[in-house]
Amino acid sequence: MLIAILTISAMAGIFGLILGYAAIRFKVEGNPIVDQIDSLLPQTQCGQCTYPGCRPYAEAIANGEAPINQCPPGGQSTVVLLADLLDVEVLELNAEHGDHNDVPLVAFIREDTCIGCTLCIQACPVDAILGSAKHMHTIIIDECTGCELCLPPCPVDCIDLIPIKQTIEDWKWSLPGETLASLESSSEQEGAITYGH
Amino acid sequence: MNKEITQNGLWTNNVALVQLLGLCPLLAVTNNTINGIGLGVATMVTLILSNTLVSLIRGFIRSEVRLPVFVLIIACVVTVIELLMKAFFFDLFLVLGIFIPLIVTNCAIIGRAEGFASRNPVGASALDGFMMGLGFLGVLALLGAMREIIGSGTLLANADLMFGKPAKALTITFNEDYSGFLLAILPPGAFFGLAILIAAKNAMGVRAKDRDTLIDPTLNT
Amino acid sequence: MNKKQILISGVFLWVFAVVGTTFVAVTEDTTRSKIEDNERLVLLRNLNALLPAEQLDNDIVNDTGTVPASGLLGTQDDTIVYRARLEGKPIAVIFNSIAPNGYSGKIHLLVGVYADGSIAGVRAVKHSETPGLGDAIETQKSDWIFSFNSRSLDSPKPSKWLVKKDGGDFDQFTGATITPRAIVLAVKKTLLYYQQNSDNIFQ
Amino acid sequence: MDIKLSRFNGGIHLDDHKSESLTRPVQVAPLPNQLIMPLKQHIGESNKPLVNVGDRVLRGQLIAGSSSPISAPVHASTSGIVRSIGPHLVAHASGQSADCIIIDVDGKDASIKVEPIEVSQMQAADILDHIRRLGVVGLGGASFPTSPKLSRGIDLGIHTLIINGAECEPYITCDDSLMQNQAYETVRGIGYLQRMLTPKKTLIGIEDNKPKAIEAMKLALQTESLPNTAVVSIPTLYPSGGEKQLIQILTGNEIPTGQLAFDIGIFCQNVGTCLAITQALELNQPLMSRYVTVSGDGVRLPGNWIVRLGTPIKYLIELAGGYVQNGLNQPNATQQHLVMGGPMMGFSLSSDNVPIVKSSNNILVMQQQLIAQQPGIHDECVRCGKCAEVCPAQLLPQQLYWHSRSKEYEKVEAYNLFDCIECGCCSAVCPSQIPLVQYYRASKSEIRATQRATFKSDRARIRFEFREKRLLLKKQQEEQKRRLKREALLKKSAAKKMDSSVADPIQAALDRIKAKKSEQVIVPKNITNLTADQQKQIDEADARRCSEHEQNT
Amino acid sequence: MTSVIVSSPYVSQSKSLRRLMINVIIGLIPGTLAYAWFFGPSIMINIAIAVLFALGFEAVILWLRKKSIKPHLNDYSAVVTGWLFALCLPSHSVWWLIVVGIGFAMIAGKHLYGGLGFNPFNPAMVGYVVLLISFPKEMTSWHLPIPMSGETYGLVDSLKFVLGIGDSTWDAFTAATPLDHVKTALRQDIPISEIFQAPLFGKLGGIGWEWISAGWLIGGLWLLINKTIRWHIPVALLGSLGSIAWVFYLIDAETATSPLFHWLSGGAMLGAFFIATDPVSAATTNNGRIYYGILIGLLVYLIRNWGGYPDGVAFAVLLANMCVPLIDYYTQPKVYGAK
Repeated sequence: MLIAILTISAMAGIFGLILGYAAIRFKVEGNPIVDQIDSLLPQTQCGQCTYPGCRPYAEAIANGEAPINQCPPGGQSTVVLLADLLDVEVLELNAEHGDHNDVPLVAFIREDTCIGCTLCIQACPVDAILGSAKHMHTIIIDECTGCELCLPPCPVDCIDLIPIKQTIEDWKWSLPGETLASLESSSEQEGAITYGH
Repeated sequence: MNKEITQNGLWTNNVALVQLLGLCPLLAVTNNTINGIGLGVATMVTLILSNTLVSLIRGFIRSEVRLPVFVLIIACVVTVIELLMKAFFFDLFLVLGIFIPLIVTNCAIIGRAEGFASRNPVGASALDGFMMGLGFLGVLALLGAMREIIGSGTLLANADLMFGKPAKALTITFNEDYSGFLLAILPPGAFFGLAILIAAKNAMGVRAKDRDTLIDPTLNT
Repeated sequence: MNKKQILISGVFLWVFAVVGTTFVAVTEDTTRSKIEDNERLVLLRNLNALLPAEQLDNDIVNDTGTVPASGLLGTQDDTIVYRARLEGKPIAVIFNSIAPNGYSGKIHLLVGVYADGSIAGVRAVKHSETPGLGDAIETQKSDWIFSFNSRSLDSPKPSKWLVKKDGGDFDQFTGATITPRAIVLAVKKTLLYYQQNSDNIFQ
Repeated sequence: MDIKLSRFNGGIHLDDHKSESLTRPVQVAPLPNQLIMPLKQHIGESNKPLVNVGDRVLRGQLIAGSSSPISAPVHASTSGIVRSIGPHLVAHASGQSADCIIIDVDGKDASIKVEPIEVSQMQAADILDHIRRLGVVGLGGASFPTSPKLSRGIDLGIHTLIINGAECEPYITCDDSLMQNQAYETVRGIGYLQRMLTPKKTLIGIEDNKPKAIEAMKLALQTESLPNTAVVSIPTLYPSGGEKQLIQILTGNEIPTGQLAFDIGIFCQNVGTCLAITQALELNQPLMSRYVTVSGDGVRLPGNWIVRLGTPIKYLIELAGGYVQNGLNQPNATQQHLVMGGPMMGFSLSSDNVPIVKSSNNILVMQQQLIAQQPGIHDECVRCGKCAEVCPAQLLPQQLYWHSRSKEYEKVEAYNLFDCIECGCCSAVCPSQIPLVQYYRASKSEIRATQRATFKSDRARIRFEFREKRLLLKKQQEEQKRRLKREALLKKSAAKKMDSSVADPIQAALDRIKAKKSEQVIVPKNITNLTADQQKQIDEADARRCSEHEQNT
Repeated sequence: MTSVIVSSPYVSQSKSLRRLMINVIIGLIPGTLAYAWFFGPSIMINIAIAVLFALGFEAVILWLRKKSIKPHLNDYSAVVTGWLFALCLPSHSVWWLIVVGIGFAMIAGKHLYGGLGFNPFNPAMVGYVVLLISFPKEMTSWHLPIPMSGETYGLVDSLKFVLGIGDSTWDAFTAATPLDHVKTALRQDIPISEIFQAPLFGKLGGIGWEWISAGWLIGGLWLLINKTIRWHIPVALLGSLGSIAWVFYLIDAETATSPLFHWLSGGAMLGAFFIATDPVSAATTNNGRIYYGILIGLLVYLIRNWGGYPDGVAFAVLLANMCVPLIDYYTQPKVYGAK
């Protein structure tokens, strides 16, 4: 009995020392998970998650400070991907932070209303607005993420969010059986023939 | 808090049906009800004791030796239970055999120690251990009953092993001529049975959710 | 600083180990005799199934002898036999014998033989025969194993110690001949062994 | 020349339905009342309209173009008035619109003044430029601009020139009739290609179900006496007309994944393109018309027409006798199914109010019930593997389908989805009638969309991070400036204290005024400084955008 | 307006799934007739019950799964499953045995995985193995072939027997299958030459069994000719089973049976042409099919000789089914243009 106690406790002591050493020696610095989370976020930098940008939100998720369902631009699919990555339960998108738009949007400045105040330029997180004081501003459509951050500062309310025009080039085939509302109604065209179901 | 712990252990986060932990003994011993109850009780006692002890030392535990200490506690508890069982329920021990020592490696126990007891007060931890154990016990007993009824047409056979001679009367035989459905008693039956239980639980979950949304369409969590 | 940290970890774990092990050791110590009693009781129960307690008056569990390995008992190791006596006189002996050629490997048997060479009883204690077929050798599953009771090498004749299918006296059960065949053979061999060694066994 | 033919994997034998449209001789389609000219009829950069609404345009006049090297301009194919410029339905699988120039035809068919050119005097570079300006693109279906393709071929060096006259799809006979009708011009076009590419040998691959075309081409070849050139009759097996498959049949070579034919010294061109080259170089005539087959059991008089680009399909079908009016059950034309291209690789049209473009080889009019595949009404895949047996790309269509339908795009790519040529063999043999190709097309466009989205989000991230850095830097600089100023002030006040006893008080007063003045200069910074900052900011943005733009192009 | 966009191709050259299934059923006829000839008409009753309940279970589950019932019943896959399943059972099986087995086959083997096309295991084999494990006694009670017993139940008596309402003179007719007999005898160290003296054996395999196997072979060849199945799996399966049997036969003809015996006994032929070739659960690449067939052949030999059951086709097929994703993954053909 004494022998049993002595052996076990001696082993425990030794392993304790090894663990104590290992804990100091092999301490992991940094957090690569943040990068992985960040890469799943849509990078709209919209701040709807209440964090200033996507990366801060990624850090917050990694630290367990924020739930994964606060990113409306990413939508439910991003929540699923995050849940997958972090191996946590899939949550439903938190509606408090906004709704997900299926159609990608870009900002559009109504030219006749813009007074050239530059306030939207300061608000844009990705430098997608061009212009100078007292001159009309314009959006660089290719760079705009549709984050809506330029809407509130505009004093004359001249910015709209409009859906990106779908072109033939970025038209997508649908899976068999899925129906898509085509943007142009073909039946309106003269001489159209109908087919399909 | 207490209600939540109870609900978690028995249903929402059930060890066997949701966390899918401790499947090895679960699948192996549940070929009749009494075996299931026996192992379930042993696991439950272990869970309560280990959760309590872990919770007691949670204040001054060092993180690097945290897991070895938990394992040590669990191993000691299990060994003591095994010894006690050998001393007082020897016949049942003969049936449950190696699965009693195997409780040490039941992930559910270390999982609760790490996930709950190490960051909650003693009372809550003990309750969590009890409820988690009860949930596990419930599944074991249910699965054991299912397999016993289908496999050999009886219920609570060998009850005397656990409750002593008079308990023999507890055994219910449904059909004397039942030739038995071996698959249910053999290991594959355990998988089928567990799968059916999990499916049933999920189906009930889905249905409950549907009902919630029916009652209150604005409730969208 | 670092060294102190490491030392604390070691000591911490050590303390727990000491406390835990002591706890286990104490329990072990207090339950030891009770467990031994239990084990003895179970063995006695098994033996009594073959030899009713009223037929003997010795401590059969401890009145054991070791017999050397023999092909007749189906093993390559020495085995233990339990001896039953009444008022000092040898009554019966119980062999641990093995039927090596069961359908799914070895079948471990307890074979009780009265001093006169007739069988007191046979039990299969460990086997892995097909459930539903070969496992009819268990007493819970069928009465087949009782058909050996009070048989001896005279009844039937050694040439009839076969299953009916092979022209012998013993039933096989539906769908399986290999298992009963193996057991019949093993019991016969055990009887042969007893016949040859009956003098030494009670020494 | 002795040619050993190889065989490509898989392929299927189809009822070729070629005779229907070959019963009548090729006709030149009369001018329609209106032309619909899509601005973009090629693969590459978009064109911009070069005419305005109300302008009168002449046949051969350039009406849309782009400065990008990978582009092909569009020319008016007859004379008339530009009625409008804007979205109009075009022949595209999506059934969507694209920008078109719509011309009211005046019927005079007046041409621009055509300068005669002397092709024998031209350098290769001049020829390339000429072909480019005249809008020649590959007429086999892909519409890749011919000039950049040729130029790349010349740079890489070509040993084998392959002329594709296989025309393996059922119903289509436009290349067949082109070869029968204008074999000499076509062969001369091959001669111009040879002159530029200097291949060691030239093989004209034609499926053996077109004996007349083979004969005509052989005769023309003899007359024109091109060196090391042979017409090769290849066995009829769909899809032998696929570029990769034809190369494999004629040379035994496979084009390695991720490479193009000219990477292994082979240059492939459609017979129609050869004709277009001849017309461009000998007549100085831009690509304005092409051979088009109208066929199928839904049209009364199937046949081949030489059609001006921009002609609406509706008009062409009228030329072909109109839709078959099919008994009481189908009293009107709306029951017909229109397909642009062949039945294997074409796409359905939602309307017949779309124009013929450079890539339009065939208009297939089929009765509804002929279409085997209706969406959603198909059985489950039983993994019989018949699709894998016929796949010319040696893919595993059943696995691609499995992962496509569960939207596992990484797996789909791992099973080489992008090697699929969408030939349709797998769908055609599937016992469960699964529209496999549509699954692949959907997966491909989904993956491409994801790539675009990833590209965009990466750019957004970079821009955001750059901005953050810039703002931080600016803040630091301002702080620095403030600190320096504070220090300077402190120093000055200290110095003042020290100097006050010694220094000239007048000078001190002047200094004070000066300091005040300089402070005053700083005071109105609320507006002016901001503007300057803003200006700087904009300059920076401009610079960055310029550099990025350069990188991208 | 929403319009559904239909992708090319717009022509089809395919045989329908239903046609393929009908081909399989036609292929099963010669062997089934031989079976009925040697073991009595009872097998027809078994097949009828199995097919009927297969369709019934299929319809009920489709209904529960809210799927269209008619088109799925019309593809005849359930008929094939039921038929194959019935052929695996002892010829005079009690009705409830068939129902339990086919129920497992359709529910657990097929629809729990998502129905036709999604089942990783051959449903008929799942049903058969469940019975084999659960009811060893019933599943090893084979009847003597008619040439040996000289008599059998007629159709009506068979029906009574199957329904469990007739007199059950069960044991009088039952016997071990040749494979079982060989295995048992070999355990007793009886040499092969002596074993084959038993009345159970014909010229090449067991009496009757050799002809039934020939029937499967004929049906299988027919399937090969009309391209319902490809050659890879049957050839690889029979080849590997034959080769390994041949090696052991060469080593010692007194302890190992000939390749011919292995081919013509038990389920080898049926398995090679009808069961292992079930496209849903088999490997799908050509090379993969060869490995898959070889694997089954080897497993059959292993189980027949050293396993706990006399025949191993069902287990071998299920085990190989499990390896299919792996096999398919590692036997992808070289894609056009791959270096």
